[in-house]
Amino acid sequence: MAEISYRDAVTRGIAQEMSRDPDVVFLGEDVAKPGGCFKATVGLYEQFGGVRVRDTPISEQAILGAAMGAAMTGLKPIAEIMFSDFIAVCFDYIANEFPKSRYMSNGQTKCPLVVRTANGAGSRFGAQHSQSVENWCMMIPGLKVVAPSSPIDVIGLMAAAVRDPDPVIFFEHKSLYNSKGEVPDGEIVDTLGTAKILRAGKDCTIVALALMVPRALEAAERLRIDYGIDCEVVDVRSLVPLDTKTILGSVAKTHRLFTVEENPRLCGWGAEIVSIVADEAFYDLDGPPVRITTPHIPLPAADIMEDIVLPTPQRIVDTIRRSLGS
Amino acid sequence: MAEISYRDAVTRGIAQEMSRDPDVVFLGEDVAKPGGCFKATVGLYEQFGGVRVRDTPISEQAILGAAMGAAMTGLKPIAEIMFSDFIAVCFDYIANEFPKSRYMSNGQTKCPLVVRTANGAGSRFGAQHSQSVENWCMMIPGLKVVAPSSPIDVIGLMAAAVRDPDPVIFFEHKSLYNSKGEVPDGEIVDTLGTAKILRAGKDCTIVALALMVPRALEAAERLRIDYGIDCEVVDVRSLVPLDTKTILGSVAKTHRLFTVEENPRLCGWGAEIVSIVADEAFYDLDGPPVRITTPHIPLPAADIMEDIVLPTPQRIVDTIRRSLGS
Amino acid sequence: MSTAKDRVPAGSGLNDDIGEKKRLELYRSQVRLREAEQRAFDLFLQNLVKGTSHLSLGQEAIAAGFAEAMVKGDLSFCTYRGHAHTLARGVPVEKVLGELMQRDNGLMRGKGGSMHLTSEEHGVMGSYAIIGAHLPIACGAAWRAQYRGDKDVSVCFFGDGTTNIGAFHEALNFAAVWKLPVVFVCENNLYMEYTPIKDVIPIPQPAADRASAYGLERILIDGNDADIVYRTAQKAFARARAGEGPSLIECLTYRHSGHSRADPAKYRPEGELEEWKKHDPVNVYRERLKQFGVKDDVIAEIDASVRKEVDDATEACKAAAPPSLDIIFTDVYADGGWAWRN
Amino acid sequence: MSTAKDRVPAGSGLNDDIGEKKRLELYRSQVRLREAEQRAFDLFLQNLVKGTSHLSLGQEAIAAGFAEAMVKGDLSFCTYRGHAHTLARGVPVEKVLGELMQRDNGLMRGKGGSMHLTSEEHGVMGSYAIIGAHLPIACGAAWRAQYRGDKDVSVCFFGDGTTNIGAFHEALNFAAVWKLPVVFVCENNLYMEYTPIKDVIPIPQPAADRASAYGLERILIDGNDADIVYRTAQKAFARARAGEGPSLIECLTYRHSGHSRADPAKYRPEGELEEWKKHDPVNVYRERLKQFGVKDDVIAEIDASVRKEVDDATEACKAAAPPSLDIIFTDVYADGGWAWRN
Ligand SMILES: Cc1ncc(C[n+]2csc(CCOP(=O)(O)OP(=O)(O)O)c2C)c(N)n1
Ligand SMILES: Cc1ncc(C[n+]2csc(CCOP(=O)(O)OP(=O)(O)O)c2C)c(N)n1
Ligand SMILES: [Mg+2]
Ligand SMILES: [Mg+2]
Repeated sequence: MAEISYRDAVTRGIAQEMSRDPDVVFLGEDVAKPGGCFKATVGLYEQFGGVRVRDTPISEQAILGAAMGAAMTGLKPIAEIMFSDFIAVCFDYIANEFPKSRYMSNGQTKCPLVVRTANGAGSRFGAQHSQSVENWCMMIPGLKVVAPSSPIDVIGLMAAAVRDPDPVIFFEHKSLYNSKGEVPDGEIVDTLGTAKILRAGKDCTIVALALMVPRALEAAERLRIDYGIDCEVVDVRSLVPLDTKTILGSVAKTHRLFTVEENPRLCGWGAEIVSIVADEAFYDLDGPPVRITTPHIPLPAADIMEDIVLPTPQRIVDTIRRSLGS
Repeated sequence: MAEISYRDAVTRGIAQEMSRDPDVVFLGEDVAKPGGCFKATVGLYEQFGGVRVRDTPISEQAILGAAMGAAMTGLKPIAEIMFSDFIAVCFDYIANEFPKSRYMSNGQTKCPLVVRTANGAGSRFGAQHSQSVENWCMMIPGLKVVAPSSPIDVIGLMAAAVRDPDPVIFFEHKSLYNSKGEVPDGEIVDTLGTAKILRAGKDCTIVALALMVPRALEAAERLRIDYGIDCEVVDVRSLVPLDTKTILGSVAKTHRLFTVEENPRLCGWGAEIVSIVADEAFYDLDGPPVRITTPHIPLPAADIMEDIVLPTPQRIVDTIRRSLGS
Repeated sequence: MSTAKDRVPAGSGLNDDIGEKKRLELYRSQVRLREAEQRAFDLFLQNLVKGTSHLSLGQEAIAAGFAEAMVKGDLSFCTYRGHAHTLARGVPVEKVLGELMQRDNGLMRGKGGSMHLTSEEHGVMGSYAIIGAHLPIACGAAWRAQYRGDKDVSVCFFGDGTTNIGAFHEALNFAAVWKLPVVFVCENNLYMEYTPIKDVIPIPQPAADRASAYGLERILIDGNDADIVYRTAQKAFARARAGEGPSLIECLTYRHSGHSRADPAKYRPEGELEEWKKHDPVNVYRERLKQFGVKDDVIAEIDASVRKEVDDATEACKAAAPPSLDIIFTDVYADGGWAWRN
Repeated sequence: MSTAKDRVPAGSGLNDDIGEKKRLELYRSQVRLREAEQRAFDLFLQNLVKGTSHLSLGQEAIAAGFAEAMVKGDLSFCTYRGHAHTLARGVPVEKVLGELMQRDNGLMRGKGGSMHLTSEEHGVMGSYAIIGAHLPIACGAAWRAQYRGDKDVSVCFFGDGTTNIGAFHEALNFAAVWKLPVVFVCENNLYMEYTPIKDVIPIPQPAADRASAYGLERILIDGNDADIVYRTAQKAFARARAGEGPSLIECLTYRHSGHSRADPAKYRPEGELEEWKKHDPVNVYRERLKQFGVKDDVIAEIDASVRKEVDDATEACKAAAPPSLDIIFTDVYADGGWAWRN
């Protein structure tokens, strides 16, 4: 058992899988010799050599296309897209190639690859380097989508993603790289499609992801102390497959749902979960299901502005308290 | 007054605006001399000349980037992306450039352009040429998003889009190009952000878009005749701005909501509307709000398969009837 | 107006490096592609081909020449205009026509459609309908070969218009820097959908004139002469297998039909088609065989057996069932299903 | 290891085509960029610059040379490494530092941040942080000029690494075919973020060696000599204004600092920086002035007044208020607001 950072968990997760399986290769911009722009892959080049860990030109379409071709023919590539915003320059692979080739070929082709990318706000990088875009991927049939919130989940879900036979988009949160957590020694392998109840509660369900998880937990703690409201906090972890059982089960118990997401308002994963619950658990609900999101605006750069627009523990507290009428 | 096709309405809408404003220019692949791959722009080249109506290389990023640069500096470009699926190869402009430059520059820059594109299924073109991707745009803050269902709306909303000072993504439905409708003579100008109640009803609200509108109307008629269920049908027309007033007003009256969308299941516009209603009109609802969507799969090519996966009038009828317990 | 003959240096001539056996195969393959594509067109006019279809009529020498130079294990990456390349690797005509006709005997049982022909067992790693997308994918397959020390080559076919999209550039640079065993084949048929390529490039040859930007040799050949294509392919494959990196080959050709479906191709200047038909690859090759002394009845036998193959395939497809609906929800994910939730 | 001096033909020499007035402006501009960027770095170390920042230390001759050749109405399109180009068009230092320090006096009042400097009134049409995106956008602005008969030129700056992304290729082809009045300026500082450009291209010069792929002249210049830059810019602008189309200019240079923020740039071989510092554009130009007989006190006066400008700007920024929060929800749409619903 050791306390390690979310950043180091990324390295360890990749190293665990590269050690295990010689078919795992890793490519991206400045990922090899330089160890990545977030220093999340330092040492992999030294450990696994330049044939398995490769720096590329600034050619995101080539990166994802190459990963796909390698995956189709037997390798298990991990490709880095430096910032998740850059998915926009190679979106054809995400939207039209990875997720459709197996289906279109009636099951002939495979695409076992992982795209890992730094997602989310908090670094004051402005509107083109701070977005939360996991919904860009969730909306595409044929992909799997993961976004861990803790070091142990990073390792376990990375292992699950690499071993998964389908294309997985793996969102790391920039503002979590420095966060720490206890991690057991030895191999860690988790399961895609499983949410975690991080805190049991009876008054309402808060569903959160990535950076919003610690904020939801903090809000839950304050709601308990200040208002005696007992929240259940669910870390979704995996948007596709989606663990609707855990979410619906929680709502069946608490009768109220709040989603906390960093996506801008429209068509985020919060909308999907609210819609599922509103449809399938309508009669469980004692009041409106409420989304807490970043407003539907591009992200401002300045710290004091960025801090306000993301859902904060305070905003979560206020929204839930008001909605529960306490 | 004359009956014209949806296809001809596109031509007429563009021609109306090009006649009015010399700053309106039009570019795209095979749009000028050949008149477009769907023949929706036949005659514009002859009428307005090769300086205003231009064929481009197969370079979607150049097309949208050029449209943006021209828009920023005074023109009002209309750019065609031949199939909406190809938005994936130029998504950076849709997601990161058009919608963010005004905000990032604190209001200095403008981006008054229209991207028109052929959206949707029904042509047996398979998974990469049949998608409904209006949610790819709705989810991006800073865009406006329109999808007309009738010839008159095509003209009026095209005019509104061209005159609008913001970037508008204009989704034409491939399977509606041959459909016809009455259109008055003279200039037609509509308003973005307005839904239309196409059929008044008291038992439930059906919200639909584009090709799903005629299907919703047909279902409503069958529900009336066969089951005595009186549906109100709302054509959203504009996803951003979204006419939530009309939708919420309708639900306040009927107490039940059904959305009918061609998007694959996850994170479609249906989820957004259901979430808004579930949150803001929860106590108006007498039962679960239900989404009727294409299942979350890539689209199959064969006609009999494609016909099944899109929401059909029959599926709409069955879903509503079952949900209303008739 | 000039055909390939005028625009590239000659280079076929009489030379028996290829040998009669291979020559007969090259001929049979071209006739097979010609007949199958012509049949696809006829079936389209009879409303038996649904959706769209993009024929390679007139471009058969390229598909045949490359496929004949490929060995088992080599991989083809095609576009929506991929029937010919798929057939040339040995996929049965019935499988291809079945897919076009959306029958249960189709290559992908109707799920993919004419633009996405795929047959892994024949090395056809897919047909891609978004312009340019498959060039980087072919790089990836070649990267795997390089990584594993496999000796196969990835061959990626695309059109003149494709040279202007970003993915082309990224793939060429990537392949050149990593020295990947991939061969990029530009079939310059002078047109994109309906717009002439010369209207949208600032150089005469869309691919060949860009090879130097990637440190590659300029290769421009007569794509209507299967011998030239075959020899060029062999050279490029040898280079790739030797670890010397990619090649970019521009083949001049012309499509006899419209871009897709029933496009009447009115945008072509009068006489252009006729001029090119004088340099029809099937005719060129039939004459070549004769020059080499192949007897008329040998040729006639090939023509007849191919015709029979296509006829039989057509009948089989007409008799085939429509695709079974239970495959709509299969193979979205590797577990065989489509569940995005538990 | 070689600097620009060794790698491109000489071409400055003593020649008074530029004239003393312009030369003093070129010098002042370079000193101003140097001082402002150095100050930005100091403020970053003091934790007064938030977020990220990408400096042009060592690359000043390019920004100064192009900006001095531009006239009012000409448009600049920059990258995240855009401070220098923004300042060179005349934007006050206070506005730029204010944005970096996220103050209310910043160019975009903190909404954009250091990577998105924009000042339409100075012709700075934005700084773009997605590699390659602004090349097509610059084409569009040039298209407007062509369409309207306006005589302005769009100038688009980007780095060596940017030549490998798809948008580069699409923009170059598009501009060449449409003969647009746009000038593409590649600042080859030998590195992308941390990876040397030579590791990811198969040719020596990332931009110059690709010009022919777009039918353009090969232009490779010493980007650390403002006179050469200025002359090259003038030629390209004249060509653009005459309707003769785009140019692609590769300027060899070197960044003295790391890629961004506090990057120590350990990936550079020992001695490389020192070698390039011998060819520091500011020093080169100071020597040039002296060769032309400019007196030391004139130079000292320029240095001092620039220093004062930067000092004053720094103080003004330190004293400035943080951005007011009421602009968070303004200017998403042209109506000034952000309403996506009624
Ligand atoms: C990204 C993208 N843009 C546009 C299209 C539409 N499209 C299909 S085929 C085609 C022309 C392609 O021309 P070329 O590369 O010369 O190939 P050819 O059809 O002549 O074989 C176009 C524009 C597409 N499929 N994908
Ligand atoms: C599409 C995209 N990919 C990657 C990045 C990350 N990135 C920012 S700067 C940079 C290096 C750019 O190198 P170059 O073009 O040489 O410009 P320089 O920074 O040297 O001025 C990279 C990879 C990005 N911003 N956008
Ligand atoms: Mg072509
Ligand atoms: Mg650089």
